[in-house]
This record gives sequence, structure tokens and C-alpha cells, in this order.
Amino acid sequence: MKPAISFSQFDNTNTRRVKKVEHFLDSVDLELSPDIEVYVSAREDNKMIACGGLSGNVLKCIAISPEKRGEGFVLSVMTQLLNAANDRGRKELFIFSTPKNRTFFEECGFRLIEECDEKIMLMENTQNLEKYKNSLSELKKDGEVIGSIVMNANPFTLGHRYLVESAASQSDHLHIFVVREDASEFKFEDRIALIKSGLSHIENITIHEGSDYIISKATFPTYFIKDKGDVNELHAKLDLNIYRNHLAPKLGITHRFVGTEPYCTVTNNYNKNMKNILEDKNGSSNIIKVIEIQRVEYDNKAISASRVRALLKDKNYEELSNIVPDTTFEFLTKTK
Amino acid sequence: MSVLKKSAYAGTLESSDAYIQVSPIEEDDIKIVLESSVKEIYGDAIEELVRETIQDMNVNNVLVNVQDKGALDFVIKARLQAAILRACEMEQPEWEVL
Amino acid sequence: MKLRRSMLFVPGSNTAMVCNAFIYKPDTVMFDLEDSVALSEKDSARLMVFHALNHFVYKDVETAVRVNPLDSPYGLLDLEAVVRAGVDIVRLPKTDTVDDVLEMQAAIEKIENEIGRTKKTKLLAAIESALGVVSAVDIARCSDRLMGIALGAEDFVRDLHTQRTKQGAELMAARSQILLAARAAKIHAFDSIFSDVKDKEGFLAEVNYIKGLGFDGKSLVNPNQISTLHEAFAPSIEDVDWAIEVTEAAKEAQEQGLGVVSLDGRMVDAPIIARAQWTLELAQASGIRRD
Amino acid sequence: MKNIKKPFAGISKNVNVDNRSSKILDSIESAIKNSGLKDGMTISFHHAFRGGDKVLNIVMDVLAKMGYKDLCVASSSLASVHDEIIKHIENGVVTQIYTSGLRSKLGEAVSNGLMEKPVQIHTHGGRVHLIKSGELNIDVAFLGVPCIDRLGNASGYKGRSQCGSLGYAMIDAQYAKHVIAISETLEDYPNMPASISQDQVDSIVMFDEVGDPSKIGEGATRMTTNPKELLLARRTSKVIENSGLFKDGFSIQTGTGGASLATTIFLSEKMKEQGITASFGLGGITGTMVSMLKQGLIKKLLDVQSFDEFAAKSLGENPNHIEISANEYANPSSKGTAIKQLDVVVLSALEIDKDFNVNVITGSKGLLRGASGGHSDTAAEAKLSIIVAPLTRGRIPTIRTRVNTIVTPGDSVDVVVTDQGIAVHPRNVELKKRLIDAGLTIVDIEELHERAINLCGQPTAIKHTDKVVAQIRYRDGSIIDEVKQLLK
Repeated sequence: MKPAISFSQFDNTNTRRVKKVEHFLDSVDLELSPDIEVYVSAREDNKMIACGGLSGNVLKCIAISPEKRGEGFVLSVMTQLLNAANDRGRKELFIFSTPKNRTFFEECGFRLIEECDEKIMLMENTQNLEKYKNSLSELKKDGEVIGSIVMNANPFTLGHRYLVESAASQSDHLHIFVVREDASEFKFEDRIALIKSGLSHIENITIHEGSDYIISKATFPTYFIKDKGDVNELHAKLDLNIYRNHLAPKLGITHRFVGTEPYCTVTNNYNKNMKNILEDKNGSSNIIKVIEIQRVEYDNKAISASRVRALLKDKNYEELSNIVPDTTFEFLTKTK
Repeated sequence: MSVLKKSAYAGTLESSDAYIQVSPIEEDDIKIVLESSVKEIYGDAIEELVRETIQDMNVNNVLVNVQDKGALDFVIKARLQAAILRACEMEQPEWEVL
Repeated sequence: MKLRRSMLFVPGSNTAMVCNAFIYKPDTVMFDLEDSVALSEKDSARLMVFHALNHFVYKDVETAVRVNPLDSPYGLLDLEAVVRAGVDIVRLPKTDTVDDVLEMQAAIEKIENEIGRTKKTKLLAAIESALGVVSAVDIARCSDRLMGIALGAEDFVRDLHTQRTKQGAELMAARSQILLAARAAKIHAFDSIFSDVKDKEGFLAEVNYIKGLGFDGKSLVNPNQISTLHEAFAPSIEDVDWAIEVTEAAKEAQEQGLGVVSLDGRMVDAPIIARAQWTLELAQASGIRRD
Repeated sequence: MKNIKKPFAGISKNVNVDNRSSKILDSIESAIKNSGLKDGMTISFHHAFRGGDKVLNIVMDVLAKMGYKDLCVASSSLASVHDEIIKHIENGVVTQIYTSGLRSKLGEAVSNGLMEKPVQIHTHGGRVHLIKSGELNIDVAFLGVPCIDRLGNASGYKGRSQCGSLGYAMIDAQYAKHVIAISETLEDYPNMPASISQDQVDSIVMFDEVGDPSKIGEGATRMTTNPKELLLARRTSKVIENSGLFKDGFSIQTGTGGASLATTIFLSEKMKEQGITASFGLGGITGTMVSMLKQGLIKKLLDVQSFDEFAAKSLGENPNHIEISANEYANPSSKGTAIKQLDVVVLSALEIDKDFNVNVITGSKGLLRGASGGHSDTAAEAKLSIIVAPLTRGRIPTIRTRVNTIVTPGDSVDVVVTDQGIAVHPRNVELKKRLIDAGLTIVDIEELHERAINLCGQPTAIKHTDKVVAQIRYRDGSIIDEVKQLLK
């Protein structure tokens, strides 16, 4: 007697099988997420009946064919996914899925973080969000205007410095979150070091290391798949909802500052959504005012991190020196 | 004394089963984190069973995470022992103590 | 004689089945550690079965375990667990030769001696290859631990370069051979599983067919098949009438101290009396069939 | 002769055609204004649409918007779709509830002390009794109906959201001081025969949808493949066959669960084999019962609630499928109830105790998550009441030393069928003998209890505060048990 249902695990190099997963997902109106590294699939009579993927510490693209739903089969699929994650030493996990599946995943030990428009939802199997929120509370500063900026700073430019200087001057205190996830050239340690050294002259700021809850692969997966060009608006909203409902209240944040974004469509869309969500009066938490600050220009072109990276590639150090602070310039030329 | 060499897991999340993860820890302790669909009426009994089973296997310095879906005692025991043996990289238990 | 109509397969890795199989009262519960268990779960399934065998709910039902072959990394470990846990029957998978049985017997004996188990573990040899089928006569007679031989059809048809059909022509030779070998050795003969649990009519047809051939019972994959099987194996009202008459005649003869039992002027010998008693037991267990 | 008025003074013949539809109002607001509803009054609903009901939530939202407070909601039952009522309780719009059942989030919230006044859980028959005895005084009934004519003749077996029998709504239509019928399909006058009659309806409001057809009969009719349920069904069927009541002209009621449906199917086979027909099938009617009617195995179906689309459709088509009201069905103070004529009822249970008491309202965690329904009504009156339940559900034992909440007293239970043994109430000496003679193994309920506890362990008692969150009203109106707030 052979088992009727067989599970398999494979990684994203197995293109033949990934194609099958893509096809299966398509049949249940889901899209394959290109950042998945490990897949789990279940087959019965040579027909795929379920799948799921692991991207970093996020479980996603979990799907079950309609005729197999409602009999607890999702629990078997989740077991396989947890095994795949555990085999890679990943225990602190997120699930990215749709809110209608919430109770299934609750049965697997996951708790809801936030859902968005009844379409997407993020859950976690730890208490880490609570812990993170508590740690933020300890850094709370009093004041009328408590500003905030979330930046990747890849790497830190004069543009960033200008944004912080303007925001800090308008705030009693300014919280700066540095995106922790490394998805491109510069490592987090370097990025935050350059931010710190480039902002050492400003006093009313706190620089926070980012977390899984602020522009991360969990809250905002498509942010890190920029080359595809189509950032999912829902993902942006999810990230902003978490920011507004969970993080900002712990620090008493009243304002969020952003630079105008002429080049990067991802960031541009994110900024557009920001106003809608953070200032929405029907939300369940206090509104956060969004202030856009005109980007500083050099030579009639806005300064941006992508421009810095391009100049660096071309070894155009002279022009580079004009758009980054000395501290960043030193770092860039030293490592070359 | 058996020593956990690595983290390990056993079981499933299916109804009537338990998914159990064990990891070595520094402290000289048996730490139990239990989530159970029958926690209200069997939570204490399950924790006691887990602790006893681990002690019987002569193991310490372990963090146990139990995701219980209403498993009977013998199932919890089987899952826990499987996880511990895997973590200790032991092929065969001492059957007498199980 | 123990009834062995139904032998319910319970994958050792399927917790819900392990926890519930006893409810359905098959004649034998057979836990599986072999093909139904993924390689990564061999160890955990073994532990699960070990504890199940020790559990009170499995104390009043006959238990069997299909272990992994001894030449695999799991076979001996499986044996260690299940012989210690007091299993009634060990089912040997893929029995090709007499040596396979003897080797298993030796391994079991060694464990029994180590732990001081006095109740001998019985053996059931599953025959799943052409070689096994042609050796069936010898296999069936090679060990007093053997309580039966069973056909494992899935692997067998592969070995025969064919596939299973509902009509079962591909199994004709094997079924006949296994049945003859078992009867010659006076042990049980078991038929293979019928895997399409939704096809109730097909299942019933196959049950009636193998019953007609003379098989004692059949391996099952789903508890829902048990009642159908038991009903089909139930004796008819004529069978029961006959059996009552035979046993009454035997009782009478014994009471009168007669050495020879006769019914309607004909002599009734011991095997016939045994058969009649078995029929009554069967009626007790499965009721009387209404045709 | 000056003081004598002309006969019929003040009455003039109305020739204005438009006015003939004057019962139909343009919105639920105007219907509510028209009804004279005031704060503190009692409004009612019925549950024939079950999980697909859209009326209650819409009406409650309107009432909240209109600023009503302190209302008593009397719904014949509540499903999980009605969780939205929680916000109206929090806002003080609703301060009292009468219902047969409470589930999901509402059940959880009430169990945790959401309401000041305890929820009154009544039986289906007991609700009629409470209404007739004056305790439950319905001021305005909001009755969703699948189709209606302009004068208010309404029925449930036509239209997109057909729900079949309106057996519970019929009572509200009869006794409420003011009746607002809410429908989605307007039929030509006269829409007769009607379940709710033109002379009972004060006003009519048309909605886009009163129900979600896919959820009205959801999951009720599929034949189970679950081996445990089939085993229970086979056993239950055997108990009925050998009970002494299984003869031509017997009557039966079964529920919707997998085991209940399968019992009906196994029993049908035996009826065919032995040439037995049932005189009537009662209660909530399923497609399985309908197919027995069609095969001639049952002569009549008496339908107080249709559990699926097959039943709803059959009610409209088959003259032997008859709609009855809750008063005809089960009210203990009624002049005549069908359950008094009932031979066999098959019922389920969340918990059963050693005295055969049954709980169908609170779950293993002490949360309200079920319905009293017709359970104790039918158990009390049927000649043979069989409770069917698995001995354990996962690790949760069904047989307890004492049930968390008594809904049906053990005195009205005859047999308990589990997957691990059948127990017969000690007073049924003859029945027990019959079943043993038929080859069934009968054990003491104590033995079943012991086995359940050996398997699962002795559960620790659930901790409560002293606050009563729900009162379980027996069918005669008395309080048979109370549910207390869970201690967090």
C-alpha cells in the first residue's frame, strides 16, 4: 500500500517543477511569487493538489485545490512547509496569505498581524511584534510634533541628509527607521553606519534599526523585487497599516516625512499610498500627517541613491563627491 | 545523560496529532511552551507528561515547543521522543525507558 | 480458530488512523512501517506504532506490523520496537525465498530471548514477486511461526510486467498458487488490497471472488470496507443450519460416548466438525447473510 | 333619528389602484417608523435562512442608525453570520436576547460576559410557549420571506432564496403586535397557498436579497464518507431496527449531521428489505428524507424547517410534504403537537453524562456554541430518543461525570450510541433485552465514561465567575440550567 498523497520539497532551481507550481497556482487564481526559494507540493494520482513556498522566513503562495479544501488537508501542507523552514533553521516565521484562511493558520500557531482590504494578511508564529512594540515604547519621546522617516539609504546621500535636516527642524523629535533587509548593493551595517556618521550633527533624532515589521520581505515583499517593476499596491498598504496601527502609536508619531520621488516608481507609489492610509480618518488608530519634502538637486538633477550607484559604477568620483556627504564618500572610495 | 546536538522536530499539525520542536538551551532546565486545542482542560496534564517524558529520557537543557491538536498522551509521547532522538542524533532509543 | 477475514492497514505515520483503527473492529489491525511511510518519518512512525501497541485499546484486538525489509536500514530497528511492544504478528514484506523467512525468524528469536518474551511472535509472509509465488509452497511450510501467507499485488504485477485490473486475470496464477500453498501447509491465505475505496461494487465483487477461491480474508485500506467484507463472509442461513446440525450430532455422539459421529446416515469426520464450529463462530461475529 | 349614523359612514370604496399596494413601503426605516417601535421593546426574527440570512443584520444596522436603544432581540435562532450583532450589544442597541442557539464569535463574547442580562436559550417548542404565556411579547416582527404578494401572502418554496418551511416565522406572524415582512420577490396577488397570510402582515419592504442561497442549505445533504460517522449510523440503524418500534407505520425524526443522514440511508435499506413504510417523517427535513418520501418509504413529511434546497423544493411540489408551525411541531402547551405522535428521534450531543443528561449548547471550553433547538422537545415526547455521538472527539471526551450544561434531562433519553459501545437508560429494561437479543453489545454508561476518561484523561473543570451569562429554559419555561461567565 502506497500513500495516496505524496509530498515533495524542491528549490527554485528545479524549473520544471516550479513551472508546474506556477500552473497550479494559476488554476486557483494565484500568482507565483518570484522570491520563493523552497517549494512544497502535494500530489495525488499524479495531479498537483496543493503547494506552498518559503521566501526567507515568510511562508507564501499556499494553495489547495478546491476539492481538497475543508478537510484539514491544509494542516498537512502546513506541516510540510514548517518542516522545510525548520530544516533550514528558520523558526520565527511569517505567513502571507488571504484573510479568509486566517483560522486555518491560527490552528497552526500563527497570529494575525494585520490584514488589508480583506485581500491580504500577514501572520507570525512568534510574539516578536509585541516584543518589538514594547522595545519601541521605551524610546518614546514627548512633544507636539513627533516626526518619522523610513529610509533604505543605499547609500546615504546629501539628499537623505537634507530630508532629515528639514524634518528634524519641523519636529520636536524625529525617529528614523533604517530598512534592515539587504536586497541590493550596500549592507545594512554599512548603510546605518553611514547614516549615523552623516547625521551626527543633528540632536533631536533617534536612529532605529529596522525590523521585520517595517519595509521587510514580510510586510512588503514586492519592494525587494523591484526589477519586475510592478510593486503590489496591496503590499504597500499592508506595510503602511502595520506602521500606523502597531509601530507609530508606541512612539507617539504624529508625522511622517518623505522626499519627492522622481526616479523610483516603487518608492513613488509607496508615497502615494502613504497619504491615503496614514491620513485616513476612518482608521482604527490616530492619523499620521504625511509631509512631502522637495528633493534637493545638484546640477538640475535630483540627488538619489540610484544615481550614486550609477556614478560609482562609472567610477565618476568627482561628480560623486558632490552629492554624498564626506563620510559616505570616504567609505565609497575606501572600499573600492 | 543524553545531550541535544541540534534542534529537531517531529509530528504534524493535523488533528489528533502534535507538532513538537526541541532545541538545546544553555540553562539547566526543561522549558516548555505549549499551545493546545485542549489547553483549558488538559494543559496542565500535557505539560506534566512532556516534562516526565523528557526526564525519563535523561535529558536536560532543552526548550520544547508543543503545538498540540488534541493528541492522546501516547501520541504526544511518541512525537516528543522522536524529536529528542533526532536532536540527540540517536538512532535507537532505550526501549525500556519509553 | 481465530477469524481473519479483515486485516486493516494503518499507516504508522497517520496519527488519526492509529488512534481510531481499533474502533472498527477488524479481525486484525496491521500497522504499516514500510511503503506507506516516507523515509523521513520511519523513526517517528516506529515510535508511534510502539506506543500504540502498548496502549490499552490495542490489547483486545489482534495486531500485526508490516516492518521494513531486514536488508534496509530500518528493518531491524522496526523489529526491536514491535517485538518488544508485544505485537502478535510480524508481516514480512517482499518474501522471495525460504531464507527470507528464516532470517526474519532468527532476528525475532534473538530479540525475544533478549527481553524474555515467551509468547512467540507469529509471522505472516507477504509474497510480492514471481519468485515468491513460485517458492510459495516451500515458504508456507518453512516455519512454525508462519500463521499465513498473503499476496501483495501491487509489487507483484510490476514484477510480472503488467498492471492491476478490476477483473484480476493478472493475479489468477498467483492467487491459486498462494491459496494452494497455504492450504497444503494448513495456514491462512490472504488476498491483496482493493485500493479504490469509492468503488463499493467492485470491492464486493472481488471479495466474493476471493471468498469463492477459498481465501480466509483480505487486506483492507479503508475502515469503510470492513462491514462489506464481513457481511460477504457471513455464512448463509443454510450454512448455519447445517453447522448447527453437525455440532449437535457431534455433541450427541460425545455424550453417548460414541467414537464416530454420524449425520443423516453419513459419517462426519473431525475436519467437518471443525468447519461447522468455525461457521458458527463466523455467524456469531458477522451475522447471517441474507441473499 | 338625528343621532343615528348611516351605516358604513366614513368608509368609501377605494378606486385608486396604487393604494392597493400601500402595504409596500419604500424602506425599512419607514416600516420601522410606521410600526411604532420604541426603545425597550422586543423585536423578532426567524432562522429559516440559517447561515444565509441577510435580514437580521440589515435591520439591526438600520435600527442602530435610527438611534434605537435597549431592544430585546428574539430570534428563533442565531447563526455565525449574526456575529455582527456584537457591535449593537456593545453600543446598547440590544440589551437582551432570546434565541435557541448561539455560536462562533457571538457565543464566545456572550460567554465572556458581553451582556448584562443573561441570554435566554429556549427550545423550538418552548419559544412558542414563552410567546403564548406572555413572557416573550413581540412588539415588531421582522420576517424575511423568499416571496410575497402585495397584500402580504408569503411562502418559502419559491424565489431565489427559497428556504422551504416558514414554520418558525408563522408563530411570529400570528402573535407579534406588528409584522413587517421583508422579501426579494414580489409575486402577483394572490400568492397562495401562503405560509404567512395577508391578514397578519402590516407592511412589506422589498430588499435586493433576503438570503444567500448557497448558505441556506450549506453542507447539509452530502453523504458522509467518514468511517466513524458511518459506523455510528450503522449502529443507530441497528438499534432502531431492533427497538420493537420498527414496524409498518412507524414515525421518525433525524437531524442534519453526517451520522444522522447516514442513519436514514441505512434505515431505508432495511425498510425496503422488510417492506416497512413510515407514516411520517418530522422536524427539520433533509433531502434524504425527501428521497424516502419519493420512494414511498415515508408517507408524509411534516416540515417545520427545510434543511436544504431539495427539501425546500419538495415542500412546494409534493402534496405529502407538509409545512407545520412550531406550535404544531413541539410547543408543550399546544393543543396538539406532532412530536407526541413520534416514535423515534435521532439526536446529537456535545456532552452526555452518567445520568444521561445531554448538553448541546456549550463546548469543551465552556463557550456557548450550539443550539437547544428541538432537542429536549423531541426527546421528551418521542417513544424512543437515541443520542448519537462519538465517545471522544479528538481528545475531548463526550461522556462526562456531569455535563457542563444540561439542555435535555437524562429522564427523556433512552439510548446513547457511541462508536465504542451502546448504553441504554436503566429504566428501559425491555429495550435493553431486545437489543442484546439482536446481538448488539450493550454496556453501562459508567463503562463508556470510564473508557472515555482512560483514553483522554480526566479533564480539569472549567473556571467560571458567578455571573450568569445565559439561562437554559426547558420547554415548559422553567430554568433547567445556567451558563456562567468564563474566568479568563
